[in-house]
Amino acid sequence: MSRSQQLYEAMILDHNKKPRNFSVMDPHTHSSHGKNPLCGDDFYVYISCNDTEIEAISFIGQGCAISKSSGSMMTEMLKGLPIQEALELKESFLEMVSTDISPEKKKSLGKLKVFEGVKDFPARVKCAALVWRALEDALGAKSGETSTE
Amino acid sequence: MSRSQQLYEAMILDHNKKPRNFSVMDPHTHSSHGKNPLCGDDFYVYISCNDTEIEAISFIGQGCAISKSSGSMMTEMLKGLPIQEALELKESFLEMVSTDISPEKKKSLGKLKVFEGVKDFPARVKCAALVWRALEDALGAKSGETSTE
Amino acid sequence: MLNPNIRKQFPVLKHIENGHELVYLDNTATTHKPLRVIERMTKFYTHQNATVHRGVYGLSQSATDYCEEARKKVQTFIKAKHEEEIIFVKGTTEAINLVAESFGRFHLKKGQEILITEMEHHANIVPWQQLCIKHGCTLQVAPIKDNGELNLEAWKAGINKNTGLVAFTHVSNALGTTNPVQEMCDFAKAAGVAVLIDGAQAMSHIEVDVQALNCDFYAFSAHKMHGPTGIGVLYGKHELLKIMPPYQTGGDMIDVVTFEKTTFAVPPARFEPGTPAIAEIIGLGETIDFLTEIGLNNIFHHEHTLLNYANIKLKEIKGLRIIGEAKEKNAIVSFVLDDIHPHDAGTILDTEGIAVRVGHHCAQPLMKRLEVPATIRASFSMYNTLEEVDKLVAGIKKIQGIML
Amino acid sequence: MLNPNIRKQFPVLKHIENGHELVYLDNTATTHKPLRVIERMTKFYTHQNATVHRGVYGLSQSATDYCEEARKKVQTFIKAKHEEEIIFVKGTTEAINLVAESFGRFHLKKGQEILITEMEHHANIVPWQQLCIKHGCTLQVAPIKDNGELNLEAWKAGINKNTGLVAFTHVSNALGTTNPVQEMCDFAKAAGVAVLIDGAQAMSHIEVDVQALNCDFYAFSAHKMHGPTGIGVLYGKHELLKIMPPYQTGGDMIDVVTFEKTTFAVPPARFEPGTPAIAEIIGLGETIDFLTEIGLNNIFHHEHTLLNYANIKLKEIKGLRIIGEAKEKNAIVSFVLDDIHPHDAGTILDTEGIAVRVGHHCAQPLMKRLEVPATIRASFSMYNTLEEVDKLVAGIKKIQGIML
Ligand SMILES: Cc1ncc(COP(=O)(O)O)c(C=O)c1O
Ligand SMILES: Cc1ncc(COP(=O)(O)O)c(C=O)c1O
Repeated sequence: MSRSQQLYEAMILDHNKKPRNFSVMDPHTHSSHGKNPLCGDDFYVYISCNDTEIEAISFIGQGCAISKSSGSMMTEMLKGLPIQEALELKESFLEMVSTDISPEKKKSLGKLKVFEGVKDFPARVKCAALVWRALEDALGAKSGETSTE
Repeated sequence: MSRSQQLYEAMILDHNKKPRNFSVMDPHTHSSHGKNPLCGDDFYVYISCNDTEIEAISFIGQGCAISKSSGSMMTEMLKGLPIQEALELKESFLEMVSTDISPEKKKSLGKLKVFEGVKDFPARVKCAALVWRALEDALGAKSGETSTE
Repeated sequence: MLNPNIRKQFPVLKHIENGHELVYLDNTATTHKPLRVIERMTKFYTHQNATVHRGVYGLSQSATDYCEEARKKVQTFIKAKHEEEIIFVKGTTEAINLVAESFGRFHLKKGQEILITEMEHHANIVPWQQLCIKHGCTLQVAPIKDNGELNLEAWKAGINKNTGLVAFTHVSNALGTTNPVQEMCDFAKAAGVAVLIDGAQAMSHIEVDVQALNCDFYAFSAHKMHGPTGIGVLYGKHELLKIMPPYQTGGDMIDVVTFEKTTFAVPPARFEPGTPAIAEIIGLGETIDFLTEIGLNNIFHHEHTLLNYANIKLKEIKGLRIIGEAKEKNAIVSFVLDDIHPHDAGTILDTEGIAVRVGHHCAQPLMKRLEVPATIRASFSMYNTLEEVDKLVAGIKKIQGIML
Repeated sequence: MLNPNIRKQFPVLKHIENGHELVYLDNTATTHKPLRVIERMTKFYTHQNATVHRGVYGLSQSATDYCEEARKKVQTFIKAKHEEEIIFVKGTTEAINLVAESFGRFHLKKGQEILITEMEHHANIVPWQQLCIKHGCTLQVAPIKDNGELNLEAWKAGINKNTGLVAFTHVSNALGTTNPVQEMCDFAKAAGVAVLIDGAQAMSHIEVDVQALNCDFYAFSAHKMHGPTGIGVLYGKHELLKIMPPYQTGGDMIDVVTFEKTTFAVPPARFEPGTPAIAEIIGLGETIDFLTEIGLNNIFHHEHTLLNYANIKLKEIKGLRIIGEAKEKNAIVSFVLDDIHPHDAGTILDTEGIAVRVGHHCAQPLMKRLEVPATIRASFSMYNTLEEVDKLVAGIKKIQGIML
């Protein structure tokens, strides 16, 4: 398997071609716009949550295979999760795509592990991180815009 | 004789210590202010001339040995000279301090030949030239300021 | 084609990227430097280092001479009339900022228009926008055609009695389009309008004759013409430079300073405050010698052979669309692949050792106009080969194999 | 004293000037570069050359990493809190211009005062004068004492409720005076006034801790600290940088560009438009490693041993007067000779292979204050020796022999 095939795992390619939860969600309780002006990645993340839990989540926009599949799998994973857990998952994900992490943490990421290869492509870390940063922003104090540049 | 002794000929040192025609001349028909901001050389040249001839000439100011002795010897040489000849002498002088010139031209410069060594000191050419540039300026269309930087 | 031995002047081409010998096709972003340029700078730093302008001592005098020789080389290279018309700056970006500030502030009046084109690099857009905000001018944008050529008629129609300055690129970095700069200059100058040309992508690829062009300003960067980083040139007509106020101020550009008032030196010193980029200026001079020895015509021919071959080969690939097919082009090919994002393409090419540029190429408005978020761009230089074009084509097929 | 083997890092010191081995005493103008700095840049150009920021390919990624590592090295070296506070510029001159324009335009109000000192370099005078002209501020100048020290009481008295900014030099290039910068910063910050320090002559000679100083801006040039030409640094407090508008505009400092509007990136990118001086930034990083390994304390001790020895030896010469005898000084000695113009002295020293600086040292107002048209200045660095001081003394005697 070549280096690029390691990055572009079958699951990533599948989510890129058929992104899940790929739509505007209106109404929503939280949202954010994440963009990466340098390469043109540009996504909106929509969340509906009650005090503790993410009830629904979707995303829409355009970008590379890494950013789009990252959005698709993020929405799949987070639906129904307690907000606290979602934020922990985000932390672990961001850690995994930029450095080596412990086997336990990796395990907690479930199928998101397919993004492990990203850490060997420093220029692409921000692609994988984009929707997660938008999530962080949406759930954080300010709901607004975010950028990974 | 060392290189620096070649530059600082006895005659130059003498004119530096006892500059001739070193005074303001008032009234005068032409004047110019020549300065070299980088090293602080700063001289005024005053000329009284009729239609064709330099009747009187003086200079005043402060500067290094090369610029001051150049002013002193210039005024000595030019007094009573037809304007045309003065300008020719100026041309020959400026040529001599920056490049090799023909023996005839050199001869025409008389005792100004002591400035020949200047051409081996490119940083000092502008010192030797300063008062001559002021002369050119004074006799030229505009009487005003000149600078060799 | 040029003798392939020329590659020996560029050891970086032997760099191994991901197990493959580097195929460097990002010459539009920056070019590689020949050994003789690197060696010239090393020699200066190692044996000749000193500051310029001020020293009475020999070392400083020589450094000054080297820099002034470099200025003369630039003058000759772009056929400027006076060496005082050559101003050393950081690069194209600074050159354009200098003109926007110094010429713009004092010679453009409120209500006047500045005409640019839809294909400009951000460096030739944003400084004018800022100027417009500060001085109440309006930015006008001439459209391009779908093939990436300037719509020349629309551009001409964009010039009117309110136009204070036109600024356009000689060669588009994103599309490769070579503009009809002579015709544009003739037209603008006939209308009495000041002209700035962004020459970042022209230098070392095509001959430039600023006197024939009759442009007022011409800007370029050394690092894009096989010269060092940190240095570039603003050419300006002497008659303008001499009435323009200084841009940055400080040492070496002054005549007399008192706390009350400062009078400024004549150009080029007026526009070169502070200690210049001495080693880089000397390196640029050496670069020009190098280019002159090879001959711009030979470079042009070599690069266009590559361009033509790439055009043929790339068009054979299904699902590939070339963006920008102007009749007159430099050796730059921008393209997109169906259903594949340029960023993914770039990453996969990198794993094959092929360096291309993907993104908006600092030309976001152009990308918007062309309705693509980004493109993949391959750009060629004197050291590229036909085999490298083949490798690019194979790389693209590999991308499609993985992604589709 | 430092191990004399250090001279091996500086082959230019073996240069033969007029039959004599070079005695380089013009370190205030520019310093020589150690081999390892030169080699680092050569290596980059020869094997690692690529542009930064934008490439998806490995070579460009590495170039970006090298530059960002250099930024971190600068941060550590001057003890800044955040790496975003380090902005790469051309040099001290550009750094001060940037602050005058970007901070000055938007944070200084009409009628406010800018306080400088009588000992400033033109680079720390003229940009403020220009700012005052443009924005209706007033330039105030704090006096110095006859011994070349700042009149600290007068300076403090010069700060009032209208003072918008104080700008002063850390070390005077013309006199060697080291200002009490900590006390000055404490006083100015207590009064709520913004502070810019011109650090051109401090770097590589004394330790700088911008957080302890609590200054808002600190400017310096690499070429004066044994680094390359064409690169320098502006340190700015993040809280200020992040609200300051851009200075120059172009590529790589933008967020989104449309023809209608541009939004700008966060610092440091906002202040670094265009392709940076990549090789020079990397060279600066290597310079800092070099300096850190030698140790600034060791350099300080070495240079001050030379200064003390020079002071003793020069004072023994009849007809020599030292200009500037502040208690706290860097290793810079300015002097004049009775009845001998500094320019003639410089020329004669040059014929002996001794490189000193003569002139006004880009400090015309200071020369006026001291009532000298120019001075002769010898400045010492880590590679100078006691024997070189002896050669200077012998050279001065030779001057007097010829001229008097
Ligand atoms: C005190 C001081 N400030 C500013 C400068 C200007 O530095 P640069 O010419 O590198 O911009 C110098 C150097 O001459 C200096 O000595
Ligand atoms: C057409 C064009 N203009 C301007 C620039 C800016 O040049 P630099 O980054 O060297 O200032 C570039 C380079 O990216 C360019 O391609």
